[in-house]
Amino acid sequence: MSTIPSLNTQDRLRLYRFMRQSRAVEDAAWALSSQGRLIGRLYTGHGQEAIPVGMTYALQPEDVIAPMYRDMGAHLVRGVKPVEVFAQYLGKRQSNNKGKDSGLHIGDMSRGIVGMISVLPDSLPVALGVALAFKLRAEPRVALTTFGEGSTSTGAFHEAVNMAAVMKVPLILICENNGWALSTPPAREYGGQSIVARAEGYGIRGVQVDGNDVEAVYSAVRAAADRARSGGGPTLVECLTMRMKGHSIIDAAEYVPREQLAEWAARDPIQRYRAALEAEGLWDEGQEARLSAELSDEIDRAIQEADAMEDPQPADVYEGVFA
Amino acid sequence: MSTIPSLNTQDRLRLYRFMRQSRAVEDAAWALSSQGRLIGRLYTGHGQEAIPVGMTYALQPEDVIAPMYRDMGAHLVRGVKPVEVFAQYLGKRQSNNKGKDSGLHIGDMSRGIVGMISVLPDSLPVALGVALAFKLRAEPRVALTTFGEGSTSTGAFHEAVNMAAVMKVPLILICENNGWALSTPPAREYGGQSIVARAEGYGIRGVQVDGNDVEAVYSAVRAAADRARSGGGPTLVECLTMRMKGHSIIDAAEYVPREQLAEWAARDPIQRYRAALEAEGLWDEGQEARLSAELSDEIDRAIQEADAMEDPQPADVYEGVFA
Amino acid sequence: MSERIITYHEAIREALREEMEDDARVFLIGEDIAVYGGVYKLTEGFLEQFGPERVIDTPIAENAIIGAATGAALMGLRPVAEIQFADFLTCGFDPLVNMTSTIHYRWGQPVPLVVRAPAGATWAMAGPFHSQSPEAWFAQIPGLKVVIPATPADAKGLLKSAIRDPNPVIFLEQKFLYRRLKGPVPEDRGFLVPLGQAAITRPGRDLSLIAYGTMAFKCLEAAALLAAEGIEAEVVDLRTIVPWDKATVLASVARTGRALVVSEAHHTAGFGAEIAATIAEEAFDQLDAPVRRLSGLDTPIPAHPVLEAEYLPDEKKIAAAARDLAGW
Amino acid sequence: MSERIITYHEAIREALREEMEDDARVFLIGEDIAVYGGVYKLTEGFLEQFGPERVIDTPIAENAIIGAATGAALMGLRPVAEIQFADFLTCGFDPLVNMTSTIHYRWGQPVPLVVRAPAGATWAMAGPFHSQSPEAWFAQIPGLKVVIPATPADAKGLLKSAIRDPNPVIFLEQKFLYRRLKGPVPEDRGFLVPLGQAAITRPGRDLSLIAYGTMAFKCLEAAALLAAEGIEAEVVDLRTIVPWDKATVLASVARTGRALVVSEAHHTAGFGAEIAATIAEEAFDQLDAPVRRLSGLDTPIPAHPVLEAEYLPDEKKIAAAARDLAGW
Ligand SMILES: Cc1ncc(C[n+]2csc(CCOP(=O)(O)OP(=O)(O)O)c2C)c(N)n1
Ligand SMILES: Cc1ncc(C[n+]2csc(CCOP(=O)(O)OP(=O)(O)O)c2C)c(N)n1
Ligand SMILES: [Mg+2]
Ligand SMILES: [Mg+2]
Repeated sequence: MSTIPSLNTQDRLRLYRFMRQSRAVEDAAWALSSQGRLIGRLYTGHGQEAIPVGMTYALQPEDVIAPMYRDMGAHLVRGVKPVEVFAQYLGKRQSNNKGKDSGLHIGDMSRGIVGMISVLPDSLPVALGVALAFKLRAEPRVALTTFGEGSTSTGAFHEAVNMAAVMKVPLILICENNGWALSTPPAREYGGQSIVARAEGYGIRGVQVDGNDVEAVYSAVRAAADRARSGGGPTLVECLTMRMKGHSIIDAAEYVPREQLAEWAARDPIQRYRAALEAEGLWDEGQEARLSAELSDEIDRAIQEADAMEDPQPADVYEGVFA
Repeated sequence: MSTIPSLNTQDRLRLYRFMRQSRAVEDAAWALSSQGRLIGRLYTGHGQEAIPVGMTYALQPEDVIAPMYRDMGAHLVRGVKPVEVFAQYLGKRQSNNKGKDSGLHIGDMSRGIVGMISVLPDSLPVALGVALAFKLRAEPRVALTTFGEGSTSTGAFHEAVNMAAVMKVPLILICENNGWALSTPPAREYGGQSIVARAEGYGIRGVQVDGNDVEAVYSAVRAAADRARSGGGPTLVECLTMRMKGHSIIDAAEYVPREQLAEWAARDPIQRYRAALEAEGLWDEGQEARLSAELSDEIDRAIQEADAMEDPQPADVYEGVFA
Repeated sequence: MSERIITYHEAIREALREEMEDDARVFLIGEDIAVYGGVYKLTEGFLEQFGPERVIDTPIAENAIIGAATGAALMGLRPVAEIQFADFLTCGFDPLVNMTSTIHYRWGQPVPLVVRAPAGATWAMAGPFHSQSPEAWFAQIPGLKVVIPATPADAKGLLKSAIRDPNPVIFLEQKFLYRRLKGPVPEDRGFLVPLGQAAITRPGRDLSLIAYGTMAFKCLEAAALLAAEGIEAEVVDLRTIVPWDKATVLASVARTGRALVVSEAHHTAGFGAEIAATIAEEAFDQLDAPVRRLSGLDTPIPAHPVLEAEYLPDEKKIAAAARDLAGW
Repeated sequence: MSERIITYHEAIREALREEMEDDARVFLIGEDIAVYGGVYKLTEGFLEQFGPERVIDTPIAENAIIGAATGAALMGLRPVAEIQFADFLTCGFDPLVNMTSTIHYRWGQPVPLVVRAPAGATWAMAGPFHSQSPEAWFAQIPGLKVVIPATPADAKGLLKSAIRDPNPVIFLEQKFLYRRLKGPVPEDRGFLVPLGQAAITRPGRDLSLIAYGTMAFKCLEAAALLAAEGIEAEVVDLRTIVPWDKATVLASVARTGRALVVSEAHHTAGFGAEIAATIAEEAFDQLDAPVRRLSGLDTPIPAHPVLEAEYLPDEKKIAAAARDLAGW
């Protein structure tokens, strides 16, 4: 086992800020979507913020991520600005998808982000290929991809994980097990005890972590990355968490028991981390108030700026089918 | 654990005969194919005969099998006559596939056989559906399907096994791990220790057996069937064996180490069973000679009869696209 | 026959419900169709009425859904599989193409199953992965029937026929029409629409508009615009893509001498090409003008409404193309 | 330019070998391609020459092969993936349709990869699962180029262009031609055939035979038969299906006034329909006879040679249809 260098205060405050920023951006997007102002459906990562933030923070800039639709924090850590997120959500001409695709399907190789598509979990085999490229070129880089527990039922999941295991590529597989796949609970998605229980069958390392503990996620991914970088092959990291909103903004999620929500609300990754930081004297009410003001200001300006951007023109539709 | 009733002498002699018959039919087919007389490529189960014979013998007539291309013995146990096999191989008009498809792609619901296709392992999800039908109608029947270890790398394998586990359908999954998937050895197909190592991850029962021991296969499948019939869900049975010929008749299999072949030749399932029966005084040279004569006679007549059958007519091509 | 005015969506619900009530072999299988009632709430209440043995939620596994439906069909059941969006049929493409469609041809066993999937664009900015119209792929595969209804009555009558058909049928529901289109549907439980028969949904002498699904509906709107200008367009709604009703199409073109084939799928190698090529070949002598096609673009289907509008044919574009053709 | 006479198979080997020698980014990935050299022995010796890092045997996992090639292409490599038979492209269909083909349109990143697959029938009774010609599916998908060479020179020159192209290219090798067809191929390592240009492989004034792949070859044989009867058929070999060279086709039809489109894929919704519909629409005034199509049947491709012969177009059937058309 490699030893994970402990996080310094600055790192920890940044982890906290990224989670808060992620929540704030998604809250604002939720409000916009409720007003019917977004292009396409909104899917958010409410309650799961520790995973994308912790995992991305654990990587090096030259590593590549292939995140899923709930991973706002992954984009923010990678330097995607809120204004870019809103431009994307509003389908603006200068946005990442230029209005051609919607939602968090942001792809940008200059920031090492592979853009996802709706079909699940199609980023996984692509991330395998990214990791394969690193291996073929003997670069000390890793690829990381995320997927829900429901998406592990697919053939794409299996083919990619199995091939990654055989090829021993530097790939980190993050399962965000958030208790639901749309309306389907884990017991209707898989028969085993957990997703991580599959790791042994694939001959790869598997770890299960508290997905609402940002430092636990960070440490697990950091260890997986060190291992992958030194030729140890893929690691499957199962992060236990809970989807705190509906599947998308139009899903009232009546099928989710109230108690389950209440139980997990008490474990909110942001509140929990704030409490920990406060207990250690690293954070206080005043800082919290300043952060709130700062984020709300940042987001207001981002929305304004995005809103002012140009919409796509009809002729744009013809551009870019081929390189 | 259920107790498997022990096989009586008649059963044991029948198991032996079916294996011998399977080998004899495939030897004859090999000779015909070498003369260029068969329609399509020939793939055989040389060295693997204990698996299809043992597993099919362990089932009830109302159970349904979805076998693969090496499972000659499964067809014979189910009552498919050598003449039907040769008619199929010769692409005759009265054959099961009427010349439209070739090889051991025999399908016949009256005998509970689902016909396979070349794409691997596409019988597996279909067998899942057969088992689902049994469950939905609360019938005490089981479905069984076979596949090579290489075929477990596919998405189709995973989706079907996972869904079978979730639905707890009466399905027996037989992996014929014969050391090679065309030119690819197990270590290039999967990273785990074995195929059966995956069972736990799926939450189903898994057993590994000596696939060259017909009674071991019989017992494992009998137990799996009892369990499935009483609502216990799927079992994955990994049968360890060896492909003793090339992948198909045109593959000289130069990539297979001679020692591996020599090692497994010593464990030939037919010779081994014959020795066991002889040791117990249930079989002798004279019986063996009579069986040889009988089989060679049966097969000669079968080939003659099949050969005399009509070839397809051009107009036949238009028939049967739709029911 | 007495009728009610119901939505396309309700018509499909009715077809499913009646077939399940009348035939114990019929069952539903798909993702989120039971507890949730389906992403379009099409099977809401079915779990309560028919129980978990006949309304089956599956893991996310389109290949296994198609395969399992095929196996159940071989055992004499009548599965109706739902694929959440037609775009995800790609994930169950292999068993459909290679296994399900070829069984009867190869060994003579009927495979009575229906695969339902919401298809087509113009659904609230659905974007590239929730908007596709994949009928041409399936039309290329012998052994699959393909049905695309354009009215509530057809949706009901064709779905019932599809469920009773002994062959695999791909049933592409038009999500644009689900709640937007209402129409008369006969009360009679025995009401069926046979597969393979086109309908002339508006007669006209000047040119033939040939379409299916949402575009058949848009053609009617276009025909109304054209009528105001004195151009009488005949609208032919194919209803079934495989087998398709050449005779009705050719008879219409023989009468009008002009054909515009409209489809929202991508232009190149779309099913519209099959229709146009057939007309051009078999009605050569009757044509007063070239057979025109109006289709979706050869681009992914964009999310932004400005781009989507440019992508899709609509009543105005249809009317414009028809006007052009009428004046040829 | 000096030339040698080599087989179609050897031409493909050369293209792969030269591109790998000249560009370190090019690597091969697929099932049984390294140790075994591929089921058609096309990459025999490559493992020895280029090592296991550039000639990669994979598990049986077509979806992951396509996905992995896509990911590697995003990182600047130039993967050439082999799918053992085009029939198994169904298993990697989803990533091709939804992921690989849409990346550049959606977020502007080029995806330079080639998917090679042996396609087509007439391969020693290969039957329904080793004979298909799936080009029409891919032509329906915006963002994929589709190439189907009919001569050794084209096989080499087009494959080299495909590998250098910044887009995903489906390269459907014609297994019928692998070892049956020999032809001149330039020595020059820099020899390329651009994607998207058709070739007139035989000039003629009486009618145009339009085809690609094996059928382009069969059309030449048919043209020879026809010439003996005094009918001069022009043969147009598309070479690339997407993008396809309308201009050359339309110019040929403008000269001859008659077009027969030949394809071995299933008739309904095959790519032949696209060609025929386009000619009918855009060359309406120049046509002296209806555009005819001769295709494979709308049945699975049968194994027995008697049935397969009935399924497939061949030089005699082409000549018969052409004779008919010339006399129209
Ligand atoms: C192949 C495929 N099938 C179905 C869907 C529809 N779908 C979208 S999200 C979803 C649930 C995903 O659940 P999970 O993987 O657990 O991720 P979560 O939404 O819980 O984060 C489904 C079924 C899809 N996108 N892709
Ligand atoms: C989806 C798919 N990919 C590739 C092939 C080509 N192929 C035929 S048999 C085979 C090897 C199968 O190996 P295994 O599953 O171990 O079975 P075995 O032949 O050893 O009995 C391959 C790759 C195929 N039939 N289907
Ligand atoms: Mg989930
Ligand atoms: Mg094997």
